Amino acid sequence: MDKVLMSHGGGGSMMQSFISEIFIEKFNNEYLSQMEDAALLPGKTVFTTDSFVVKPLFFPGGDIGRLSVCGTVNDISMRGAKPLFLSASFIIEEGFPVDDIKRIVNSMEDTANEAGVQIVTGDTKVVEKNSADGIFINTAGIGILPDGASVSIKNGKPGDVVIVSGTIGDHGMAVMGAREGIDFDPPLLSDVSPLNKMVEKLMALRDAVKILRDPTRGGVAEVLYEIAGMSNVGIKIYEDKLPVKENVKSACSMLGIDYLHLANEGKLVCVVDKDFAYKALEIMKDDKYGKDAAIIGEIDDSGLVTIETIYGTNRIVDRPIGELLPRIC
Amino acid sequence: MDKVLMSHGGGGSMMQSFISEIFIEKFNNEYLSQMEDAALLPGKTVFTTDSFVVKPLFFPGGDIGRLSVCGTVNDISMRGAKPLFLSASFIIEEGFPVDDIKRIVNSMEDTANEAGVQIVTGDTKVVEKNSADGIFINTAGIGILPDGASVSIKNGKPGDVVIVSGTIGDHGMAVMGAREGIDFDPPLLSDVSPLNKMVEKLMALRDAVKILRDPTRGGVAEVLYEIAGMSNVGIKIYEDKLPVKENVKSACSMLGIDYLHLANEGKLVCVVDKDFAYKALEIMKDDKYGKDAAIIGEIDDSGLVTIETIYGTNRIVDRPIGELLPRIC
Amino acid sequence: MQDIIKSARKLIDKYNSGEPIKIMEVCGSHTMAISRYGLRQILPENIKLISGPGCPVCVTAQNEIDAVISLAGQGITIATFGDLIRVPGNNSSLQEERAKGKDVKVFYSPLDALEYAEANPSKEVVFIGIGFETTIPSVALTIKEAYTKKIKNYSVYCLHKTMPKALEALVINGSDIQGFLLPGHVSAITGSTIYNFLVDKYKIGGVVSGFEAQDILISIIMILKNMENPKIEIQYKRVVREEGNTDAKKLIEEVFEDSDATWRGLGMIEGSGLKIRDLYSEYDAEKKFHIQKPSEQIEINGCRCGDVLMGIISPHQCPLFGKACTPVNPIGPCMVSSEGSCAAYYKYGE
Amino acid sequence: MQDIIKSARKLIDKYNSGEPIKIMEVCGSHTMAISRYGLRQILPENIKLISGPGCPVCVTAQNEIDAVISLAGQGITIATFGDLIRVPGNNSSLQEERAKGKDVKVFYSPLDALEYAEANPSKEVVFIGIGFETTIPSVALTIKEAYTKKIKNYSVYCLHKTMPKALEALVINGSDIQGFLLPGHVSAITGSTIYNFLVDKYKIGGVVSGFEAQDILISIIMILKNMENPKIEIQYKRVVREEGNTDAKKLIEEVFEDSDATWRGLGMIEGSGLKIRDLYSEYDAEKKFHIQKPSEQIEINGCRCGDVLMGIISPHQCPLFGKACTPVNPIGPCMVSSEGSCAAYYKYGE
Amino acid sequence: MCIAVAQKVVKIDGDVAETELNGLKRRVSISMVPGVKIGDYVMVHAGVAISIVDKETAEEDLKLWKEMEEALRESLE
Amino acid sequence: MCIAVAQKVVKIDGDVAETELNGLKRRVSISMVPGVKIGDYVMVHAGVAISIVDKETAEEDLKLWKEMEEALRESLE
Ligand code: SF4
Ligand code: SF4
Ligand SMILES: [Mg+2]
Ligand SMILES: [Mg+2]
Ligand SMILES: [Mg+2]
Ligand SMILES: [Mg+2]
Ligand SMILES: [Mg+2]
Ligand SMILES: [Mg+2]
Ligand SMILES: [Mg+2]
Ligand SMILES: [Mg+2]
Ligand SMILES: [Mg+2]
Ligand SMILES: [Mg+2]
Repeated sequence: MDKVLMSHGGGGSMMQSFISEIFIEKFNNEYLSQMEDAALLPGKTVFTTDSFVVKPLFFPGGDIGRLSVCGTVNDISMRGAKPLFLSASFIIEEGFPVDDIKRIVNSMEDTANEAGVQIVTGDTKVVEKNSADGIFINTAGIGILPDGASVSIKNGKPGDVVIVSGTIGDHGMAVMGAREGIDFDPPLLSDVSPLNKMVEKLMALRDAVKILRDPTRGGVAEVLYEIAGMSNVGIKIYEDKLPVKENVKSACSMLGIDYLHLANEGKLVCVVDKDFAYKALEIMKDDKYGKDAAIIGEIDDSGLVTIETIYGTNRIVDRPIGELLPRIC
Repeated sequence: MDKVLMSHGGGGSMMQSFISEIFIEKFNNEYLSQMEDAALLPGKTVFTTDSFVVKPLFFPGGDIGRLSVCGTVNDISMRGAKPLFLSASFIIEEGFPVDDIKRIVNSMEDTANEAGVQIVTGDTKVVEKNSADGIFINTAGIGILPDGASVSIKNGKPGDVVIVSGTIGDHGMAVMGAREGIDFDPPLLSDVSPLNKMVEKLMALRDAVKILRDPTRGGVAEVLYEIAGMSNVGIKIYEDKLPVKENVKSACSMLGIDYLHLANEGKLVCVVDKDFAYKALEIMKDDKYGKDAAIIGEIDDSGLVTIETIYGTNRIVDRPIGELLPRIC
Repeated sequence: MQDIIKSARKLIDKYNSGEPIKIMEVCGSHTMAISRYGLRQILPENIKLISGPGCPVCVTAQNEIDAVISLAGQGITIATFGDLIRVPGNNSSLQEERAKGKDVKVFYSPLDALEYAEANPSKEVVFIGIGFETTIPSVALTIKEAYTKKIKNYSVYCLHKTMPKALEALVINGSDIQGFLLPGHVSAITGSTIYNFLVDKYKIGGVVSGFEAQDILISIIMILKNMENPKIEIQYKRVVREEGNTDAKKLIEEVFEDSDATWRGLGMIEGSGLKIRDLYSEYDAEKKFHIQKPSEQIEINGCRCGDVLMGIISPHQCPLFGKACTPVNPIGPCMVSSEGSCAAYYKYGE
Repeated sequence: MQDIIKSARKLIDKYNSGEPIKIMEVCGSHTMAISRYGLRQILPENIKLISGPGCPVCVTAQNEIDAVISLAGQGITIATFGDLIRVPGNNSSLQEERAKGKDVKVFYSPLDALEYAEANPSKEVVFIGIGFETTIPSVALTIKEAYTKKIKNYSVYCLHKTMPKALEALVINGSDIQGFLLPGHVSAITGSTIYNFLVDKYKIGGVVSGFEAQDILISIIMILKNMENPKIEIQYKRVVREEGNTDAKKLIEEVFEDSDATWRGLGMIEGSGLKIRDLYSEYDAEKKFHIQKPSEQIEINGCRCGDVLMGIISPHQCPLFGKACTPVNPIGPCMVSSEGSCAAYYKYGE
Repeated sequence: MCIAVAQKVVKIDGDVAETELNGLKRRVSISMVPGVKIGDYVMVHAGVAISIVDKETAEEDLKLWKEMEEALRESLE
Repeated sequence: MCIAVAQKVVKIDGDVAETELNGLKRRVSISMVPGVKIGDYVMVHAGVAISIVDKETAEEDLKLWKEMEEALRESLE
């Protein structure tokens, strides 16, 4: 591999090894090798970054502005921390409509207000026509870890319960649908939402909340693999317990795509101590963005990520490799 | 203006008003409206971000990797703060050579080591061929303000002394030279360097160090205008005191460019209490990156940014507008 | 849901002779479904499901893949189903060509590719026609439409293959299959009578099956029931008629004619492929761009896709399976395509 | 450094009659230099330096700018000096066209533009030829080279203007200039004898000056010295010969012939422009692309560039100066070009 | 091979139909299923309807599956 | 108008010269200054040498400026 492929950014196993080999090994430090959504620094400060390159920029249910705020708010939240401050850095293609920037900035501000965070520092670059695709946004974020919190991808133990906070694949399919010209009626909306309020409530359960992860690129499947790998456990989930919208399911069968591979931008996967599973579920269901939360499985010691099908059979969950493409066979 | 122009990102007055109108007004909060290189947050935390889109990626004296670390290290330093942790987020064009990424990452790590900071969190996106220009890097950074520091662009008072930490325009001309196919022999090298160690020593002077600013896009001229504007003062500089390399001067006359408009990536402009001016100068000159430091002028109450020419006449300093272009007339 | 499975198992047990029985699922989507639903777990030990040559990506010969890749190097826009993107040629793949800046575009439907060509008259668009009878009519449709609308910058590189002759080659080549799970969507076009030769000449029966777990299990039961007295039956009656889709068949007949084709694993099989008729020759990319297949090579060194496709070995038996060859670094197409047998076995842990 | 200035002032005082004296610096680079060096501060009150029509961007008529902009809309690659990029046409500018996706490329030398055309044979490259005699030979060179090398995708939109006739028009139109600071680099090509008519017909002297502060001050002293007895002299002897650069003049003569030209402010002046000779007509973008100048409009409403260029008003006297019209939002080209008088006065606070 | 999904025809416009399933809408070529009517289900492959789903058989299939389930449940009681 | 800067010719290769000033190197067309020699200074505009700088006159200019400075200094003493 001498050239970067789309698959290296697709959120699957190719991306994981690319990142490990190229970045983690070289930058090699105790914080980065946490392999978490956000780094936990001295003084309980939590720090994360993400660049947003979504296409189209305006998609059903959201836009790159809302996405760029939620992405970072959520990555901080996935450490159990409370996000406080965001940076915003724009790379804009020459000729990009100023009105679109205003719409995006409005959306960022609205979302930041909703999440209760502030955008406190920024940067703007303009690149030549055809040197970027409209606009790219980077946000970085700072948050603070509450007392008693101990959330880490390495915390999973056999017996722990796996919960997902709502329907799977809405964002990924909304965006792919927009790109492939698929109409949904009623429209299928991206779930893009800030999850920090939900997490704040969850953190009342303190260290019973063991792992939080937002299943963005690579979807729920990739998150499960990362948990199994980093916690050195297995995971078993149940097909009939997975909350998935019927239209997302239909679109997936049409395009030959596994909904467990679809990105989510307003969902989290949570691993909790089994004694607190129903309490956690209740907290999620009480939240605006957690109505469809469901217990989907449990940690085991198999070392594998398996699914019990609706037929009662068991199989391995397919791990995403790279780029999601519509298929005909 | 309904479309974004190159000039909106050129670091001059068009960019300033673009940023104020589009971003600052909308996000409107006490931190962002500080209009500093970095935001000062509660708990003496300092936070900043920058995206790097330099072309060519590898230029005489540096590369986008070193630049991306220095840019953020320096922005934090320009608050008088000590940079500690950086994020790194990559937007990579499909097909980009993996070896080039490795070179860039090596350079980032070397520079981070030199500056004594750690890259603790990251992100990687791959975009389709022709949707980006090779690679874009965002870094955000966190630092901590030392006790007694009180550095702000609003601090300038008539009588204060203006110092620049070395020769002006090296980075801008090294990059432009590479783009326009101008050879320098010996090569003209970008000055791209981390200035945090120099600033750390300067901060021994505590609040005698009033303003620090790195003259990147828009050059020294733009920084002087920003200081004059934000501190509500005037500035007078002296042409014969400006440290500028002869080859940079020659290249500027050839291309019809004002060296005060050229970007620097390893220089700072410092405003100090006049009683500490020589002490500050001495500290800078003792530093590896400050050998050519020079007092270039002083704050006055004219409200103007003026220069006394080598002929003893006075004129206004030309404020950069936007894109720097070679001219023939 | 689980009840019907148990009930199916009861019926299977009822008709199970206990003798070792090999049933081949011809169709890649069946391979996928069987793995995804974990249906092998339900079957008694003596009944083995063998994967057949029904993954269109997998059976495409290596020299054809290389020809597609070299076409991408000629300033032509390659329009393709997503399935082909990662398939390794000898030195490259379409995804690597795209990364080098070659124009490779993924379409869900050949109709979209034609539309794209129409909207971009300055580009020369070649659609890579892979697939069996299910896909062939939709490609035929684009050729007819391009002809009618006089669209000059669209053509098809026809790598299509057809099912009956391949099945016959398989049987002749001495596979010991005792029953076929016949492809549902191919048969929606072809109808089921094309399989009659299996019974008439070779005394092997088969059932045209749907793709739900129930469909497949019932089809297996039907095969077992008729083991003594082999027949061609349709389980997937809601979609497949005995006579197939006569309109679609007419369309295929109009645009294409039979030709020989080389299958990965099975080699050259007379009359098992299609070529574009002379009337439409300006839409035949092979003629338009004088495509020479780069070599006679059919397989990549070490890869045993061919044997897998013929049901001679199961994916596990390939020495590279799961070691040098994984979905991330596939060596053969059977590991790339989602419905390739090796991929299905690897992904779903079978 | 400052000593030489004081010494120059002493000499100026020595030759200063005390009467009001108007000296026009014809050349934009002189305007720039005078502002950058703050030389007006050195002159006694009665001596006024007036800026003339020597900024090539500024004198380009509005309809020519619009023609360039509309050319950008036709899929043509516009190759231009950086100077033109921000000049406002009636509705757009090259920088805005570029933002819309039009192909506008900045070159430091016309030779680079020709090289670009040669390297990109699929693009149609039009170089926008602006400038006076200094620039004209370098553009002529590209046309000859394109001709020799048979480069077919390069042409020049010739908006070049020449100096002598414009100066004469200025004098005829009743400006009260008493001496000219004559352009140094134009004269390096043309030589100084072309200015003799100023003395012979109009009794106005002039000095061909260099661009250092010293050059300009000494040139002013020379003008003052000869006020009674006007002459054409060369101060910038190290670069300018009386006969100019005969090779360059020959080249210009070979590629171009005289034509009428419309100057912003000065209007149509017979014989003050150039057109490409018939031998090279395939390199004449005006013919190649049938460029129609969109209108007869010479100036933008409200902008008084014309009067500024003729020395009738100083930039301050334009009601828009510094208010509606600034370098960030320029209304006329005199505010865009770095050496436009309005820009020089604004930037350097004069 | 050959992923195909059932979709309900909700609008017909010449050779193109609008289909719907679970709120999923598509424009689909129906030139290969000329007899199709609004309300019919069609199997769609790569943007082309390749077969009209026979409603009665489909219901029979469902019934058969149901029966099998019930048979099992009874046998277990 | 017409920015031009002096450059020293360090290499000649047909119609193209390499010039140098303060370490700044350029490739410049010399087809308009046919008599140019290595070591000459040329005025360069837009990549083309338009004139050979006359060394003697240049030195005279410098001398004149020097003299003016000195004259002033003396007159002030
Ligand atoms: S496992 Fe890989 S190498 Fe082996 S047959 Fe399958 S595709 Fe070929
Ligand atoms: S100030 Fe502006 S509007 Fe007035 S003459 Fe100058 S360029 Fe024209
Ligand atoms: Mg995350
Ligand atoms: Mg992140
Ligand atoms: Mg994230
Ligand atoms: Mg910045
Ligand atoms: Mg674009
Ligand atoms: Mg800064
Ligand atoms: Mg910054
Ligand atoms: Mg910065
Ligand atoms: Mg990320
Ligand atoms: Mg590119």
